[in-house]
Amino acid sequence: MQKSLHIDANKCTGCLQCEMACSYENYGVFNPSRSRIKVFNFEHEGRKVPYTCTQCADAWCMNACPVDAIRIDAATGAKVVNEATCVGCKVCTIACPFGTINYVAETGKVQKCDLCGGEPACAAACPTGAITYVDADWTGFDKMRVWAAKTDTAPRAAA
Amino acid sequence: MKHIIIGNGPAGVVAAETLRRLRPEAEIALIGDEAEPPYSRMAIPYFLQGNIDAHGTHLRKSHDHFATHGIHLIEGRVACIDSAVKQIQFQSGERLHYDKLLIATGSHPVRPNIPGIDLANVHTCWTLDDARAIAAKAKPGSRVVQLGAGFIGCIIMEALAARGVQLTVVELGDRMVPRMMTPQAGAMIKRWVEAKGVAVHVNTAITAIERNGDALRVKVGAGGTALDADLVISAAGVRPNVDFLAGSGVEIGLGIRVDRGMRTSVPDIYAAGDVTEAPGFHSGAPQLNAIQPNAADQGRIAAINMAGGNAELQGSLAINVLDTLGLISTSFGHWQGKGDGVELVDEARFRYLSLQFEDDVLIGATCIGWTDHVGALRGLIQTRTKLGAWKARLKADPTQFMAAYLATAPKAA
Amino acid sequence: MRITFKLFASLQDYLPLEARAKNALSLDLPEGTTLGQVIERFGLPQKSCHLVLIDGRFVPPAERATCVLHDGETLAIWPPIAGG
Amino acid sequence: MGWTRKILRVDLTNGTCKSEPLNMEWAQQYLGQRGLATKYFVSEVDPKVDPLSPANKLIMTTGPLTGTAASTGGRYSVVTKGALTGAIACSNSGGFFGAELKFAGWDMIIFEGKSPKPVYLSIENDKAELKDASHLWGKTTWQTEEIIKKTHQDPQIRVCSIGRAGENGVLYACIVNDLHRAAGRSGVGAVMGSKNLKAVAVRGTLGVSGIKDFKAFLAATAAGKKVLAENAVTGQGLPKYGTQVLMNVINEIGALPTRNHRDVQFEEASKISAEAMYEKRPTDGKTHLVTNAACFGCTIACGRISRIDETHFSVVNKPEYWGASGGLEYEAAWALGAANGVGDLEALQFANMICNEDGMDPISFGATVGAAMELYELGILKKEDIGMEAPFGSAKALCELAQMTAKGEGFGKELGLGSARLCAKHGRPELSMGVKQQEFPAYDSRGIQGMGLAYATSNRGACHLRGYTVASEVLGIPVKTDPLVTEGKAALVKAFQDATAVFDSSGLCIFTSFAWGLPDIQPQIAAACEGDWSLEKLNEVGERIWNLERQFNLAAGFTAKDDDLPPRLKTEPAKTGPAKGLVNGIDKMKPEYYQLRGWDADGRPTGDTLKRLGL
Repeated sequence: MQKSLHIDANKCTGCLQCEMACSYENYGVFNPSRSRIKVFNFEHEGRKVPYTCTQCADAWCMNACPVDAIRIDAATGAKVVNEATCVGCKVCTIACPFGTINYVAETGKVQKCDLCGGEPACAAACPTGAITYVDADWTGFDKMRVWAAKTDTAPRAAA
Repeated sequence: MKHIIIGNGPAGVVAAETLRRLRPEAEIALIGDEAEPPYSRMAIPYFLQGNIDAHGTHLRKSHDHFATHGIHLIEGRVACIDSAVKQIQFQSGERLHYDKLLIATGSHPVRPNIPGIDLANVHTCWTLDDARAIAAKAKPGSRVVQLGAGFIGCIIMEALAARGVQLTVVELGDRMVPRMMTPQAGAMIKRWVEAKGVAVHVNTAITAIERNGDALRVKVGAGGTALDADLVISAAGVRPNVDFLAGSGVEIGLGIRVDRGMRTSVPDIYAAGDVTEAPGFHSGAPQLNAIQPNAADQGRIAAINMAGGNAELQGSLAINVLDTLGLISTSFGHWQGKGDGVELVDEARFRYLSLQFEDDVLIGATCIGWTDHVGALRGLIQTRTKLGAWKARLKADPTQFMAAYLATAPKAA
Repeated sequence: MRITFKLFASLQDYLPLEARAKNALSLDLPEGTTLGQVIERFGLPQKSCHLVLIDGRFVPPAERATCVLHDGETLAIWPPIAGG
Repeated sequence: MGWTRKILRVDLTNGTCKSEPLNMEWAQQYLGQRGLATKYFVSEVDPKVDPLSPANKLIMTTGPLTGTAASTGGRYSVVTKGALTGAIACSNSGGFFGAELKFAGWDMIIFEGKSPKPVYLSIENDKAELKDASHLWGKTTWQTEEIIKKTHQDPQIRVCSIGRAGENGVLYACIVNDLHRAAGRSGVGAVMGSKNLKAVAVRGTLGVSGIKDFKAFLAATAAGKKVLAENAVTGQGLPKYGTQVLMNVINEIGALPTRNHRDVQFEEASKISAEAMYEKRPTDGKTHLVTNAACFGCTIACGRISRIDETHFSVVNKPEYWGASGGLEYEAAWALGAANGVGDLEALQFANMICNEDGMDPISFGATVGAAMELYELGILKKEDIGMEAPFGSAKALCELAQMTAKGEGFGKELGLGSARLCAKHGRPELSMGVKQQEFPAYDSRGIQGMGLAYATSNRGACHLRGYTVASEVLGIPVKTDPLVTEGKAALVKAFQDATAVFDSSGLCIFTSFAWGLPDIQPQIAAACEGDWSLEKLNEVGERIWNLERQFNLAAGFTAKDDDLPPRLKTEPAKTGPAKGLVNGIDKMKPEYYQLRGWDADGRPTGDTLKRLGL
């Protein structure tokens, strides 16, 4: 069974330990601005929402990539950017309707969540269980996937 | 079942792969007319800049990708289609039968009707060969005049600048990238590239190109100001490759007319990518939309339908991203708007954000200097998410678009 | 004898519903009832009985089992808490 | 490492921003943040300077653990000469601003001089510039943050700013960051306002890469987080109930200062307690509390986010106050509530929001209102003076006065000067409940004896955050001591004061000390920072900082006489509760404390002490 990141925003306190863990895991530095998971703050509702790539089935970013730089990790199902191949054209960043693949000026490449090869650092760092890595069946991302399908110009019939 | 795909750009390649996935037993042939493996024009600027070699531009990286997927690559140029007998004919005269045919022949650069456009050292920048020729001639200090500051012109600007040339850009329209950027945004991009040392003339035409010894002399504007140049690059836009369809019965406007299933007017002939005029996302009317993500989407939809499925395009949505000498800009959907929008301009810091609405739905957006989460703008437009109270919040502060997206779009499911 | 019994923070849950809003309950107890017996009667986990006060004065853990309550006293208990 | 080794020096008079290297020798002696910035401050500023003059400086400073994965590693401090007190001031704040400053590559910002016109400092990594703030002057902290983010087109910018209180010379004006976190006490916001500095807007994308040993650091911080998670206070009590859980405890032990310290117990305490925040309101069926929230990096998350009752008189037809916002914390709930005899939770939240929105320390504001209400009840202040009836318990007066003070209107002008100046002006200086002109926080020292000494000797004026012996005397952390006795309190106060100075200099939050001791933070500091950071050294650093602050105050003109409590606490015994009949025994504790500190009878560090600490 492939696992997915499960996000329960109700448990999020907005501490950003996930963002630090993500940036450290990927770049060896505590730097939320380079985190691939972002916590959004809905100040007037008192709500914090961690948000990252859903690893959607028919990945927009992957389909749009002109140079085959985004591939599926067979073990985790993650859509992974191969930095060596990415030319930095940013087409994926406007193709992904979730806004979860982003250009990094420092590297001239794009970045997105790659599930850390199956041990997501954000989930390990979350002190409240707002981010967990669980069997894909149960994830609250189901709702987003439904929505993803709706966004998809490709129809359900194709799936 | 024989599937033939004419054109090995992104639309053709994605279609071929999709067909293979859905129809493991089918014969699939993918025809290209350049002596290269399928490659991406989006990668040409990076090739020109020397960041990648030719292999880096290839759409698929492993040398046997197409062979292992049973996709038969054919190099050749199709001369015509005989739909009555379901055959295509190559220029060589050779004929091939198809059961289902996909036309994904893309587009070609317009050659403007200017005296001297055919002189040596006047190039388009469209193919890998073009790029190789330009790379050989664009030396540090070379004087380069670029005709056109549209999308293609802009994406090669950085590569030329990186090669150390003296660059002058001449654009007929009133601003840079007039077909994907608002006047404010186009002006901001112009100011940016000028500050980086590129000379930009807008509202001006090149009237003639003349030989001047080893160099060229470019006449600009009605007054006939002359610019000396070692190299002229013509980037005056592109047109669909449809000439070979004369007599095929396939209905053509500016491009091939297709329905939402990417079907042409002729049974068993489909079209996808730059060559098509597909129903627009907002208007529903046929529109050209020569952009990479669109091509990939259309290729997939066409293939699904060729395989007997039933896929439909939601409508062709213009989305664009540009990097002009480090200034990143994007535009989405009906960025021109319908009179109900909000615009934030920070001239000093080169940041710009425009959101356009119809009722409480986002229909278009333009950004400069924004790179984080911009895809969500597409998400909001494409899902036609009702923003409710968030519309007023966005009009007060459009920088909150990601929050608006998170608050409204997932709930729309 | 009657004492006032107060439970705070997470220990509120051990009070009957109607007493929770005020955090307090009036208890009728036989003479000689010890503090420890009250804790036991309400099923309060020992480790949650961190601050145990009789009329605002702290009763150390060692004395709780034998500490006899008197008429009119207020017994108030908190789990480990802090603020600032 | 741990430090970015870069200081930003901003000359407001001339409008220049310059980078300079951090003095690493000092960093080894003072660690960072409170200690290190104080070292810079006392080295550069004449102790006799008028706090509101251009010659005063204002330092915003991070610690070596700010912006790291250490739990609570998001703090910054503001060091200056306090506008309210004239003493050294160091106000510490959480939120996200401090970490962002670190991510932009700065250990501290030193502001000098005075700008000829309102400005704000904009920092994008190593790019720093002063920008015109005339359009922001007169705006609240909430508006300022919103306008800056919008004009810079960057929702991720972090902002600290002053509100109208800081502009209007409210002497206890604070600096607010991230809408409802504040460098709260001693009037650091008034100093900022006096310099025509409206805000600091920071965007940092460089991150923190200078950790001495990342592997050891991650292990040490993970161990620390485990301790916090498993501790009943930091793992359960604080996130669930927040600091306000103290309301009932402190009331029960008879140390809840009520009605300007006339009483030590408040009959309506339970109505303004943490438990009450969970009660469903009859009007809308909602609880006051919406959720808890964390500051940067904090795995405790004690912060309260609440929503006011839309039908409450204070916010009727004011939808701008209907959204969720920060509060109430214990100190604010006490100062705005019990100190004035007000038991209306919604009114407290409204006044608290005004304090956040316009940048006022709710402790000093609330306590000053308490003093004014006592003057009113005594007939010294009349209805005409105040502009309304203002007896103890008037929620309406509280809400009205909060707005008037923030805006500098009417009687609010007088309230904005603090209780000491107010009471002195009306001939009753003894009714100001504070030390060194700064108002007491929420513990009555007749019921918690050690706090009397902690208040009297606090270098920034009356304060609970310089030596929180409540932890031991009431809460049993780390060990329970008897709050009603003076014995042993001098040593307790000194130990808390020195350890607190270390926490405040590290970038961590003092609330970790409910679960952590110095042995828990020592490995985190040692893994992050080069140099020797043994426990012994940390203890010495804490003591050195305390004495450095003391030296500044002595040079500023403070004497042993200023280490004292108002007469009420020394002569009027507590009327009820366990402390009934008791006054504070400051005079018994103080000589012992001086001796333990190595100070002479006049409270001056002896030559030996200074030498031992390298001062």
